[in-house]
Amino acid sequence: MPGASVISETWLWAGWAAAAAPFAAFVLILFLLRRRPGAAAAVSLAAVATSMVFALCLLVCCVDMETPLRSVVTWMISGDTVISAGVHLDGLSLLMLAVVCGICLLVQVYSLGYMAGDPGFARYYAFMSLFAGAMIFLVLAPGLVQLYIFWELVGLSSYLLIGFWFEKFSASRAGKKAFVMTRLGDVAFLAGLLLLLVRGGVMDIAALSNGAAGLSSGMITVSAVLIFGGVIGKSAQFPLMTWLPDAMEGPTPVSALLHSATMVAAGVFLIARMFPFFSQSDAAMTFLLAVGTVSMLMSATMAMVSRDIKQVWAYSTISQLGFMLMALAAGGYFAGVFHLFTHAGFKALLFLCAGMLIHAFHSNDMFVIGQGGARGLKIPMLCMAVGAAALSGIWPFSGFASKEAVLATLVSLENPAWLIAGLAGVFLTAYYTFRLVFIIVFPAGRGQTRAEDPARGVAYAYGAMAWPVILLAFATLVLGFLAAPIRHWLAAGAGAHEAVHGPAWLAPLSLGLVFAAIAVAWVEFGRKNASQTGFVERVRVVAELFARRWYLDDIWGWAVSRLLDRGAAEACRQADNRVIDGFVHSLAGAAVASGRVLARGHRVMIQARLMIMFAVVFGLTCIMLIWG
Amino acid sequence: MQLHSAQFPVLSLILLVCLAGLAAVVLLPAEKKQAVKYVSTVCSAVTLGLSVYVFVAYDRALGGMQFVEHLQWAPSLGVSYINGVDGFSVPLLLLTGIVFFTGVLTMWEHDLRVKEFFAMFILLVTGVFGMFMALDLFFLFVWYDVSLFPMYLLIVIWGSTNREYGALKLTLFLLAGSALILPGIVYLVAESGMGTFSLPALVNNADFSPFAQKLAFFLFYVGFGILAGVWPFHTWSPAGHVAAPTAVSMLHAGVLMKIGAFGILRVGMFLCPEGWAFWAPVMALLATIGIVYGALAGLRQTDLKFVIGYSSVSHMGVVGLGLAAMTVDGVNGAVFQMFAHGVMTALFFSAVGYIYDKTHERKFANLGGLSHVMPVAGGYFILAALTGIGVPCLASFWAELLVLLAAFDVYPVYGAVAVSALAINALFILRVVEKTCFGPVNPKWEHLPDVSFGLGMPRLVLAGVIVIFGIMPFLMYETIQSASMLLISGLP
Amino acid sequence: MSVYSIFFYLIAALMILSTALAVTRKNMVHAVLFLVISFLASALLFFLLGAPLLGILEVVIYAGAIMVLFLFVVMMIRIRATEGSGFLLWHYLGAGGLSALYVAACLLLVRHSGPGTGAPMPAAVAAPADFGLYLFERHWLGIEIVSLLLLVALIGVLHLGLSPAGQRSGKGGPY
Amino acid sequence: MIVPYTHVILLASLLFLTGMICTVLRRNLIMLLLGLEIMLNAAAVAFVGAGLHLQQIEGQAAALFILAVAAAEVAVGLALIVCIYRQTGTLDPECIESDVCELE
Repeated sequence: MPGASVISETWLWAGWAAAAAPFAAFVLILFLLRRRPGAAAAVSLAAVATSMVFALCLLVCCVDMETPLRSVVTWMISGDTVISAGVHLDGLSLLMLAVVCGICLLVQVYSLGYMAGDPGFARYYAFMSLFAGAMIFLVLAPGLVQLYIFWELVGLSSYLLIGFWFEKFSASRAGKKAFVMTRLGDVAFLAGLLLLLVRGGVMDIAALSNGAAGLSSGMITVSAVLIFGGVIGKSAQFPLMTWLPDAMEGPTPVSALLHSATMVAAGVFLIARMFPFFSQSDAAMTFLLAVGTVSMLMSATMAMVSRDIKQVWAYSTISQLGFMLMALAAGGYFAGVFHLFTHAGFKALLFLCAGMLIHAFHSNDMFVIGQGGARGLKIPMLCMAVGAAALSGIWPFSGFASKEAVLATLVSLENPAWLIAGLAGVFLTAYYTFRLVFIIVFPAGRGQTRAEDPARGVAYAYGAMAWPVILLAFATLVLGFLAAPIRHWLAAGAGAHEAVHGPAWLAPLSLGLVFAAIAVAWVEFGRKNASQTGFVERVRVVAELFARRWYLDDIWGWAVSRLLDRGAAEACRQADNRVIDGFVHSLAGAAVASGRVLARGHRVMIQARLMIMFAVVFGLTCIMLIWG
Repeated sequence: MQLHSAQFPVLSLILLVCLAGLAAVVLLPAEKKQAVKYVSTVCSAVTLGLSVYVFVAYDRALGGMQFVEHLQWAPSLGVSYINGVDGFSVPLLLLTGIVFFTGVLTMWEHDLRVKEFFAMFILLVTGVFGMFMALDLFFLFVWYDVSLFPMYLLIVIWGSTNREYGALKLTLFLLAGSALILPGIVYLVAESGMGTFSLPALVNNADFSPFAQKLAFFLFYVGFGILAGVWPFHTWSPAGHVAAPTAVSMLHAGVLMKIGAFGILRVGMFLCPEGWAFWAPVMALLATIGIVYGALAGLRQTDLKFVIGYSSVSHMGVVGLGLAAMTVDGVNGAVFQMFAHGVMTALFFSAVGYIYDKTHERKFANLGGLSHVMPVAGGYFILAALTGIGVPCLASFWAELLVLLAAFDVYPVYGAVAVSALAINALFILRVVEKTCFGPVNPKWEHLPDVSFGLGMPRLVLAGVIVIFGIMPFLMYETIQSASMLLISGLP
Repeated sequence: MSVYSIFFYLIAALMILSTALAVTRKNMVHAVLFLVISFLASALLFFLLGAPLLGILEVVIYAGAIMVLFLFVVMMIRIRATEGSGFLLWHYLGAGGLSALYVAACLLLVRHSGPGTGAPMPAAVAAPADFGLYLFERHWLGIEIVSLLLLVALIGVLHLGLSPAGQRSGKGGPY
Repeated sequence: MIVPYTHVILLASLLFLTGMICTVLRRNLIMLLLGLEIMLNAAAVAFVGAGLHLQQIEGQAAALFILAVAAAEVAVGLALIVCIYRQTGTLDPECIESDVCELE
């Protein structure tokens, strides 16, 4: 069918173009528009908008696509190793592409307001474009190596974005921490990838998924677990989770971008992308389930005691990512991916709302924001309420639908412990979400602050920030009802035969837990004369444990500074200075010393030397005469 | 080893241009500093152009030795003047051309004994060019030594921190290396019984016993390995890098260390394949230790140049690991890493050199916020750092990928250890970036100028090369492949 | 045994005796004088062995010029008769060993000597005129070189003698 | 008919030995030089004897050169000795290595 092939080729070009546009914008801004912020922003927005348009076109036109489209070019050949680049268009990648482009576009529009007047405005948009391009290529990758490459580039651009305000020590340090900790995971990823390449010789994800590589099951488990290492790093799971809350040092739109749909979601996306491959190993999936569960619960507890509004959302991001991983590991392909999409929407919404509040009140502390009169800002407050409801999983917001799907997959597992953990997660999520909402909406000293003008300092480009937020809130309302078409769409990708709706008791149970949690939060924070201390904070030890992130940072700090810095590294340095150089120096010293000894031999009286000379001559004569 | 004669002796032309530049610089009066600089720039630009021509004109499909020139020189000794390049030396010629050109431009503001400096510099480069193209063991050794001895003067006269120590250590180490190489060459030539130093003749016709190969390869490995920074013979390199002036550091870390690896490849592996196979596990072990060790030792350094010096040790370990794998991937990756690391280190040192010229401070604890003061210079520094970390789409990523791939194939344990060193690498290089470029601005440096367009040029060239070959690695791999396939398929 | 051989042994005995005496004298003037006797004896030996020109030159140069030069220097610097403290024991032992080695080498040489060395040698005389002609025919270059050497020695000695000793010890010197 | 060649050589070697012992065992520069002269003379004797033995006039030529060289050598050597004596005030060869002497 020649017509069809022409059409599909056109779509492939669209895919390439969608990915390339932001890269072009990056280069253009970096070299030509560094000193023209306005033009830089325009170029960057235009590029992302182009990608968005292409993504939507692809989404609309490929809706009835039977088989994935792909276009592959050879990037490099070395011996038998062929590394290729390309675009791979199927249900998952197209949906993800649309979500990524959408979030990128909205965040960039929002940044017009948020970042206005920043000296590094053009640089900001350059990095944003780089990020968008890398993320798009990652999403479209047909092969594991390409995925890894753009995975790393995403990490790089997140490093640059988190450390965007590099004059602040904390910001540059947070960027470094993010990069190094994700790198730690990536090392495992790379090892797994190389193992696959060496043993299987195939890098194509489709080929890996249908078992064309002919790997043994043990090898699959080992490489899957290694690749999970990359996921753990990128998606900030236990034990590499602590970089994510620190990454809040970046500008808020960056947080919104990184921690909703793009960077951290890349880990989940990888699992989804290679879902059939990973499904071949039960052990690896169980490992993933455990990791997801532990991270989900741990970070939820951390969120319960934080005073920093962005930190709360950061912890909740980890927690929700853990939730997605649980779903995927439990076999719920659709549940995990769907939660990824809904989460992308409402988490971006929450971050952007938080950004508006921070922008208005110049503080990250939710108590300060609440007392500053945040309830006066109608748009962010309403939208944040929508986002919070979605995060908690209240009908009819999008979070409800996806969370129910996740719980439904957990029900299907034999071991009920996972379901219980999931329900506990639901409870905690609702609790810390509404704790934050109540603190901001019903601040403790309500009476005094009323007098202040709530819209103080709001003479910023409000519109640029408000419209993306409103759009996202709308998406959050709608997305929950799109479960069925998305499911149909994704069905082509993998054997999605999991339950979307659990048993009848599941939805009431989870909703009941949510409302119970909200009630607890209300009692502690919302009602008049509430003490505004949570039940956790009453137990000092536990509060301390949660506030210090279960001492994970301390453990990592100890490992780096003691084991690595002062242990291994110092040992190497000392070995260099003492052992190797010491050996060399002693060699040199020995040469000098032996020279001295010989020189002393030459300093004896001439007559002794004369004697030696004679002796040598006559000795030689004798020798020659005897053996000559 | 197939030889394809040159229509036009372009290789000798490169040497001649260098020598002409050297003569011109020597003949100019010492006061005319600008003239000396212009002459050196023209000389380096022409050599760069010629090496680019060689890179482009090299016939990848044909492979083998091309542009071969053959002249009898001393028939009674079996010495002849043979030049030729294959897929291994073409990238390195290009690298030398690039680093030569950018090095000369980097020293544009240099003002102390300009004439002598550039004369020595050009002499050094001549030796390097000659070494990369020589196909006669005698000439190869002579060029090798020609490229070593100006180093001592360059460091002692124009160096900085602890220069006498650094220069002496470097020279003694490298001469110790020569002292092993020469017996190795003579032994092999004597063993062949052919009475010729010609590498193609020896490779094609000589039949060395396994013992001779093992012995000779060991000599070559240690002798050239000292120059290549193989652990534990690497300690000269950080000390030397630190002491040397910027352009010399660039050339030194960028090109000279490659000479060592290239020597192992060209002499050791071509002549003694069985020795290579015998010693490969040892090479892999030492290389892996070097990779991890360099990164770890770099973690504790406080001097910018020391950090780069140790990262060089780590990166040259990657080269060693690739060569030890004895596969097409490994050799490809190793040669590409030589190229990529050369350009990367040159950029690194030139960025550091700029920072040092302006601040006279190399302890990075005292720097800070330089990205704010000099965003472009800081940008080059960061780009070099990212290349050093092995960020994809920058040249050295591809090299590391292939080397690690080969290592996983042949030595899985070493491969795993080497991979984990990537994380340490990231940690220590980013730490330096953070301390140098980020953080609050030190008020002392607030008014420093950013890098000007002229001085930025060499850095731009280097950065461009890194990015071009990072995005289009096939440009380089096709060339390297044409040689490595032949080498590996010729193995017993 | 012919008259010549009696002469030879007498002369040889004289030479060895006077040389040994010369070597062992504490007083250097005596040593030099004994050596003069030894050289005169060797001049006789040269006559005996058929080299009259050499014998005369020996008398003129060795016993005459050189020994007088020695005597001159000895008298000039008027050195104390006592020498410095003797050598350590190992030095004497070394000298003994050296002598033993030397003797061994000589004995080996004698053993390896060619045929006819044990037989008495025929007497022959090289007339001074023939000898001179021979020299200037075959060794004219050597003669010139030696004369040049003597000239150089002369200049060197002049230079050494002219330089004031006190200033030469310092750095540089007057020149 | 005179003595056998061996006897001449024996004489020369004894002379040489005496001279050698003199150079090695006397702590006096002048005596050292004397010892050298004795050895040179021994060589000359050996040459003349060999010339007679082989019926070659060449041996006498060599002896002549020895004489000339000895003369030059003695002249320079004695001048040096005088210089040394002026500087150090001693003729002990050990003291010429100045630091050795200062140790005492």
